[in-house]
Amino acid sequence: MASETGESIRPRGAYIPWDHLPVERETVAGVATVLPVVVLYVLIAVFPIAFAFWASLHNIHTLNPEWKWVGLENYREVMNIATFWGSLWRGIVYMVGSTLIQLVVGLWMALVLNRITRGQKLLTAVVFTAYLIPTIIVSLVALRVFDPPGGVFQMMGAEWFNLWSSQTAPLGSRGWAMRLLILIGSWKFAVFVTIFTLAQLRAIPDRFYEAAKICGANRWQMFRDITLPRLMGIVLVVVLLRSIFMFNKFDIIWQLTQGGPGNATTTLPVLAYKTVYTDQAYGLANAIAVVMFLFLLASAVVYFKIFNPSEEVETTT
Amino acid sequence: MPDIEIRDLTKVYEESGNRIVAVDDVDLTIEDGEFVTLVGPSGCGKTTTLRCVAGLNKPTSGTIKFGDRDVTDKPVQERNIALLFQDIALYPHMSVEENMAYGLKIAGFSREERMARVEEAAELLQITDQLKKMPADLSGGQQQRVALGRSLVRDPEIFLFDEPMSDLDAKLKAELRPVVEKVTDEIGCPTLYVTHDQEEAMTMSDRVAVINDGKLAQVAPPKEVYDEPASQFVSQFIGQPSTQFFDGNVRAVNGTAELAVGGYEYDLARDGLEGWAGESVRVGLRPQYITVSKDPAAGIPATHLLDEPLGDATHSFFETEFGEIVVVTDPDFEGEGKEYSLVFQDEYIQLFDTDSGVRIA
Amino acid sequence: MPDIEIRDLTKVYEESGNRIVAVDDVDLTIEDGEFVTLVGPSGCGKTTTLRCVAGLNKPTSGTIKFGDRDVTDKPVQERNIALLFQDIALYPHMSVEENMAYGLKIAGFSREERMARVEEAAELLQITDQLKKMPADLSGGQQQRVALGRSLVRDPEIFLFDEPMSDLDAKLKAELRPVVEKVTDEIGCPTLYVTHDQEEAMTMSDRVAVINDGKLAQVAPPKEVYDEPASQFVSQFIGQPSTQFFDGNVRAVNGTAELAVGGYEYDLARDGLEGWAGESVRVGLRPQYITVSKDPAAGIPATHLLDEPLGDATHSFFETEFGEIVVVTDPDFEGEGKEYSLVFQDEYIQLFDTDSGVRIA
Amino acid sequence: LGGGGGDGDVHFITDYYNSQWEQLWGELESEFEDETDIPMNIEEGGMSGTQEGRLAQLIQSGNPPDANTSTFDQVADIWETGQLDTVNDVVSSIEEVNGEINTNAFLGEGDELYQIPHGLYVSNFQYRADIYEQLGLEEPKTFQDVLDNAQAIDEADDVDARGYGLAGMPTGKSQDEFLVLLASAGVSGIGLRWKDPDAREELEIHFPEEEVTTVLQYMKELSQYSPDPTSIGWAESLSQWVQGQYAQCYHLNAWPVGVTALTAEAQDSDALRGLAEATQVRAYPTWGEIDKDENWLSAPAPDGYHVFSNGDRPEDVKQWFEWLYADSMERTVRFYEADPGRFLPTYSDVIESDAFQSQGIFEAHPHLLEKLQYCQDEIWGNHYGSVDEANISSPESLYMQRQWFYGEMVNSVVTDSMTVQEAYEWGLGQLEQAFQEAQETFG
Amino acid sequence: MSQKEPPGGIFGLSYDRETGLFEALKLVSTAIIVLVGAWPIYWMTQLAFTEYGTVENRITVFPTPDIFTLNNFTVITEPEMYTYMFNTVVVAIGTIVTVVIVSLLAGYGLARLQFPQKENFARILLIGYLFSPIVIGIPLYQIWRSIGLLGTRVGLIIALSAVSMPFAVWLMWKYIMTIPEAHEEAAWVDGASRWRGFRDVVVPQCRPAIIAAALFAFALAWNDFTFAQILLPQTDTTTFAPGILRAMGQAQFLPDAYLMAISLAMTLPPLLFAYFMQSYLLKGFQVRAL
Ligand SMILES: Nc1ncnc2c1ncn2[C@@H]1O[C@H](COP(=O)(O)OP(=O)(O)OP(=O)(O)O)[C@@H](O)[C@H]1O
Ligand SMILES: Nc1ncnc2c1ncn2[C@@H]1O[C@H](COP(=O)(O)OP(=O)(O)OP(=O)(O)O)[C@@H](O)[C@H]1O
Ligand SMILES: [Mg+2]
Ligand SMILES: [Mg+2]
Repeated sequence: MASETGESIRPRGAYIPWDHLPVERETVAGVATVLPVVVLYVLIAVFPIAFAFWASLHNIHTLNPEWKWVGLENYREVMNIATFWGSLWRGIVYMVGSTLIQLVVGLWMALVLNRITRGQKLLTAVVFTAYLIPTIIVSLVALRVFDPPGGVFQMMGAEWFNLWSSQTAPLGSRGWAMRLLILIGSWKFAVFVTIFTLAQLRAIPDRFYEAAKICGANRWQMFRDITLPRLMGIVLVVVLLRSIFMFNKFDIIWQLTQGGPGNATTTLPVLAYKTVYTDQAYGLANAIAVVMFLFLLASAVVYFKIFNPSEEVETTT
Repeated sequence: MPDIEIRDLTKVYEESGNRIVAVDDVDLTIEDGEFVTLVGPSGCGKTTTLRCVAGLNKPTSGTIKFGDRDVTDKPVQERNIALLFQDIALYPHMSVEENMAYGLKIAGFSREERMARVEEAAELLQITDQLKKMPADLSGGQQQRVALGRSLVRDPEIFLFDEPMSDLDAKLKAELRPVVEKVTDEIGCPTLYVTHDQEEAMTMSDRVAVINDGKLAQVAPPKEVYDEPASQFVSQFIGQPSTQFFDGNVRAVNGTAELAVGGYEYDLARDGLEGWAGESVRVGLRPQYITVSKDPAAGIPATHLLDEPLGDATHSFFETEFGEIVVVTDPDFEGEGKEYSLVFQDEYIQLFDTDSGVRIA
Repeated sequence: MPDIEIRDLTKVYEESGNRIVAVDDVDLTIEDGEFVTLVGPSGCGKTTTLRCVAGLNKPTSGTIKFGDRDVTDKPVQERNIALLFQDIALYPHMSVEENMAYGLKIAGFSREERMARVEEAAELLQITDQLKKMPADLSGGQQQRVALGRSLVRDPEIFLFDEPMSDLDAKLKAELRPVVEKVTDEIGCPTLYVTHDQEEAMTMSDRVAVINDGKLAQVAPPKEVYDEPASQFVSQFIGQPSTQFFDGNVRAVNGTAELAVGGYEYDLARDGLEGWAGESVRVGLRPQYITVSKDPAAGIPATHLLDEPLGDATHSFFETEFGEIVVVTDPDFEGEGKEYSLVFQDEYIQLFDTDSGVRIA
Repeated sequence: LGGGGGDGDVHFITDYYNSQWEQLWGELESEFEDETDIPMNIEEGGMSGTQEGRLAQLIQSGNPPDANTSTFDQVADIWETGQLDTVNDVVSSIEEVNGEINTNAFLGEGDELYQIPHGLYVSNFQYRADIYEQLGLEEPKTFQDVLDNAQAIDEADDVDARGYGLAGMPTGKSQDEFLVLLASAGVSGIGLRWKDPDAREELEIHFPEEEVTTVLQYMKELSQYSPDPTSIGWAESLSQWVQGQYAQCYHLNAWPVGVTALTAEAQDSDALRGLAEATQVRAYPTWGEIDKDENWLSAPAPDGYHVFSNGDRPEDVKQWFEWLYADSMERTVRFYEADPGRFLPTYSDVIESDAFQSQGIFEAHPHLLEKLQYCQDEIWGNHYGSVDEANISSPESLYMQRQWFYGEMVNSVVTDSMTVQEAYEWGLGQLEQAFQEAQETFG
Repeated sequence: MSQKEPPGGIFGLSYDRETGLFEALKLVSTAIIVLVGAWPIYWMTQLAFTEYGTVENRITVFPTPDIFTLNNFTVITEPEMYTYMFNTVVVAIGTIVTVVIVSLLAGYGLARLQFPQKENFARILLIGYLFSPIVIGIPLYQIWRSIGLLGTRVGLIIALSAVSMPFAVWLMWKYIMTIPEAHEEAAWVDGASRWRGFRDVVVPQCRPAIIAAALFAFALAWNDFTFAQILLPQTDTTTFAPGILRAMGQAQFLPDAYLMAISLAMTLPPLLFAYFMQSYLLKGFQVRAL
């Protein structure tokens, strides 16, 4: 167990050549504490990423173990796949759309949950549950309620709001699939925003609001001048995380629409998956994955440059 | 500017079935320009009173008027007050300047006017070179100056303070006290200053309101509170080291009242002692007015325990039949654990009812 | 039990390229059973010194011995010390009892013995009925008592305190001081007590070590530090209100030295002034030894600014050619903004070198 | 715990998996292990679409399974890259017990067999006789009849079921349905034909615009009367049939009947028994003017086991299959009992055997046996192989069948992602590209 | 200085009216949250208690006695379903424990010990999130196979732990920084070793952060589909999400009502978790991590 090395005192009598090591004892202990993390990280991130990059330089038929070196050929092909740019665009639509909704709804829920007095605990629990239940359950329920026979939302959309005909399956319709995916994803993941912002809201002392009230501030002004700035740091972080997660989201899309109808909900992860298993092009799929990664990396760097969430976080602590 | 009139103010907290009477029928008027300090031990209801005046709490009963205006039910935003908190509520995400200008911004002042007023206040408080900093970069004392400035610029009708200095150390407190006085003078509005530090109360106020357990015990100028406390509680609370207490008996001797404490008798020429002959009373005396005699028979026998030399005086602790007694002795005194006796300077003796603690004479 | 010997202790922090000399060549011996207070302004290196003694920091150079044992490189666990922190470091997740017993548990004492010792300490500290509570339910003063108790039960060889009372208010401090003294007496080991509050230093210590900017300025018993400060810094730091300073000149008149301050001359029969004829000196005088005269010509002219009545005395502020001067006046004094003059009681005058601040006479 | 590609044991992935299969496999596995000491590791691969993923994972990690089940076209490229082993010996011993293989579909080149066949899939049309009767509908003879019936059912107020269950998931059933409809319309489903029908040496693309667009258009119209086609694949179509969600569909053998019958017994539900009885099986109607002799269906798709030559224990797995099928007719029959109605046995003696015909499920549902026999005799017998040159079995054609763009075309059309014309052009492009690849690989 | 009239509340309302409006908004908002937030859970619950045939064909809002049934829940007793759920629980608990232990250690190291590059180390951790989980399937499969973790619950636990790790480590790091070092030093003074001090003093105080990290790990493990799908190919070790999907794929008959019933069973643990742990959880997340 690594923690044993975290001990700083020497057992009396026993000789441990701590003081003769070329590095400080504390350094050794410090490195030891993060060693398990490093090992896990190498296993789960470094190695697979390196593998994916290596694979992306080959032409690989999925059902053939032989790899044919093609260099950057796959990357050129990625740029030329008809569906790549469309998928990138849909991925961005999905990411931006659902992140925005999650942000607004999540923030709003946090504000409400923070203020209600009765039933707060129960309602908070129910809201949090949305984030905790397996995605597959969300998909199952969504499939049920949007299914034409017996689907309550399908019925409401058709009969109450005239959004679609009573026979249409909204999740199978070009016009609605993406919108509904965004909404369903937001239902589940807005809570992520709520959890973080609610925690921050709870940490804002009343005295700030009292001081503002004394200055004559109304509720909007208090929200704008106290609540929002206090939340800014965490909101920036949450937006970043959510954007990344949503951009990479695969399971819920696959479960609900498999990227369809047509390509209407094919985002890059879905495209990569289809490229592997439907087009049998494993090398190409890895090239798509690497491109996705680079895209996210570049976006994250830009994001940090513009907003610098870490600094924001520090100054408002 | 108006005065503050607090009438029959009562505030009861209901908490999980418990009724806590935090403020009990308090009556207090603060004249325009007057500086009144509300002082009392922790939990006695000071903050609650102040928050009712500010409008942050709703009184259970009673009224609060600013001049002619009954504000009892007005929201805090409409009261035009300034309030300084114990935990300095500067907005951590705004610079000092923005903090100070915030109230003006809400009130809709133009940028220039805001800057001008902030500049002016900053000068008064000597924080001009701190204006661009963030609150986190300031020391506690500087932060309270900024908070003061924030109140100052808004030119409030009423100034309220809730232990603004309790987190500062003695040196900073001493430094900041004159600043607070200067600022409140400048604005010239009625000021209610809450503290549990009797030194602050004594040094800054026009009048001191001593509150205990939700009830006002005495409202009077500082010297009067010190010299003529209305009750045992006030006597003990005001003054450092605090008044020492003994048990005594009043006897009628030759038509005048005489006080017997531990075998010694003091001839007190006071009014109001007539009815008390034969009764037990609580005897209070400030440690400055107790003399230590080397002659163990000269007064109440006392065993020396401990000296706390302060340089210009020493606090000496003695064990007596009345418990541990502190006496202020001269700087060179060293008791060395010997036997002494304590002699009272009888003109300073205060007498209190044993049960109610009310001052008798 | 051993004494503590600190020899040539130096501690340098390297921080992003900066070298901060926090402790500079400090030499200090604390005898067995002695109570030494390390006092100085914020950031002067008190905590650093103490942490080196405790073993929580590693000295850059110098040695620390407990009796004959050189502990300089020993980890804190092997030093058998007790340490009280400023931010009362009670374990928030353990009850008072568990907190106090924790050290014993580590040391492997049986449950019964732990309980017995804790019981005993709790009695001494009068916290027997708090034993089952959690620290969060206690007041600051009670928490420090528990912390004291935690140290007490372990019967340490060395007792260290780092501003244990700085978060408490004046009343609680006064209450706790005798308790601390009782406990350290009880254990009877050498004690190093760090504070920036000169009152604590004065009242509790056998000797006071005044430290400034990492260097020891004076180590002496409290009275000596108060009456015979070794430097301007010590004079100013010790005593409240602090020593007032003026600019003066030494003149040789008739073979004896004479001091001129603002047009007034004082005849000082002091040794050591011989060489200073014609030089400027800094003149220090405690506010108790300055008399206010209604005659504006009797001394240094002074305009009254403000009174802070304390009951048994008043602190009066005056504007003079030497800046703002505080004088301790009698309780009834009311300056009312008039003109006065300040008269020095010349036997108490202290003289310092203008540049180095070293005491001359 | 057994690792997925567990080293040491015989790793066998199969989509013959439901609760009956699971139990059966369990029993057989322990019996076999007791007898031979060969440890078995039977993994459920999931239906087409999922199983490929699993296979890819295993192959890419250099650890292929020892055997799997699928139709031959699904392993065409595995076979082409030399990863499959011949199974002639196993098949001949099985034939001794169960009779000759009764298909001439592509199972390997020349005399080499690369599949141990288990059963055949015959494609057909299924409908609910009870609803037909209720609405007075006639059994359809042409595509147009199917469409008219679908409309009538869909519009009938007192019928809950939708008119047709059209598969529109991009992979899986939609592909099969499209290919069969094309064949019924008189063209080779996969869009290839012999350059010279007599020489049968070289294939060429034949994807006639008119026929293909007409079939696509037909499917698009059918989709109007179907529950969300994008959510219908093999599994969904069965489950939804049992739940009575549609009245007509394309399917294989008497699979819907079998599943309904099984569920009816499991739940002891008379309603479901009724539904099973009411499920009728007919050859898929043709394109009106074309008679059944012009149907381009050439042979039912054989499904069975493939042995990987680079697996850990190819010989042991062959022993396993021999043990399974060549032991006795009784044991063989158990496989068909596990999933009744899904397969037509490939071995000629099985279906007529007593063991087969006396299965419990057939006693309860004679209708089911009848339908199976009907599939074999009537549909296979009369509707397959009528056009000689439709038989284009070859590596290339197999390779083309495992492309998913056909299904994707259907999907695009039913979801309005493309017009029929666009879908055709897109599909043709895909076809040309894939065919070129096929020629490069197999040519 | 001129005295201005006190400005009004939002939309020029008086402050009292503003408060009234605000209360009304709060009420409406609460209603909406209840509707939108709780609704799907309610719907799932009521469908789980309704006869499956009815569910497929009609919209019912409440399982009235004529359509009420408990039969749907028999699906839970089916051996494989039961196995899936059991495995999910095992994996969730295992992941939570691993994540908590490892992140506590690393968080402590980052917060209290000096070693080179530690801040950069923490930053690099987060880059791992930029890679889409579906891509690491095959490499992960190979790594796990070569170290013998394939198809074991332990293997999935490790993978999921690794994925939750960056976040948990950050959280723990920042949280431990808020615990005064003096607490630990007091323990050392009492004679406790660093390890003992960590165990007795730091760990108990990290409870909110532990719960927050645990929740994060739980959400991940309970949710996970991709990794379980890849790393647990065997029915007897697989977890709920891939298991149920597999069941749907293979099942020739699996009505939605059954799915709702089993979903309901899987929803209860998180609901309880959220109800009883929320205050700790929010406290843990108060640290402005990242
Ligand atoms: N929100 C509240 N709910 C219930 N009881 C309260 C509340 N606020 C204060 N109290 C109780 O009312 C009494 C008076 O409290 P208050 O804060 O006014 O005292 P205080 O004099 O300001 O004390 P301190 O010097 O500690 O600030 C106390 O007993 C306190 O416990
Ligand atoms: N860990 C550290 N790294 C760098 N500099 C430090 C560190 N600790 C203290 N210092 C610096 O060393 C000097 C002495 O600090 P120290 O804490 O000993 O002062 P102190 O006398 O205890 O002050 P206070 O009264 O504020 O507690 C200060 O300038 C401080 O900024
Ligand atoms: Mg208060
Ligand atoms: Mg310090």
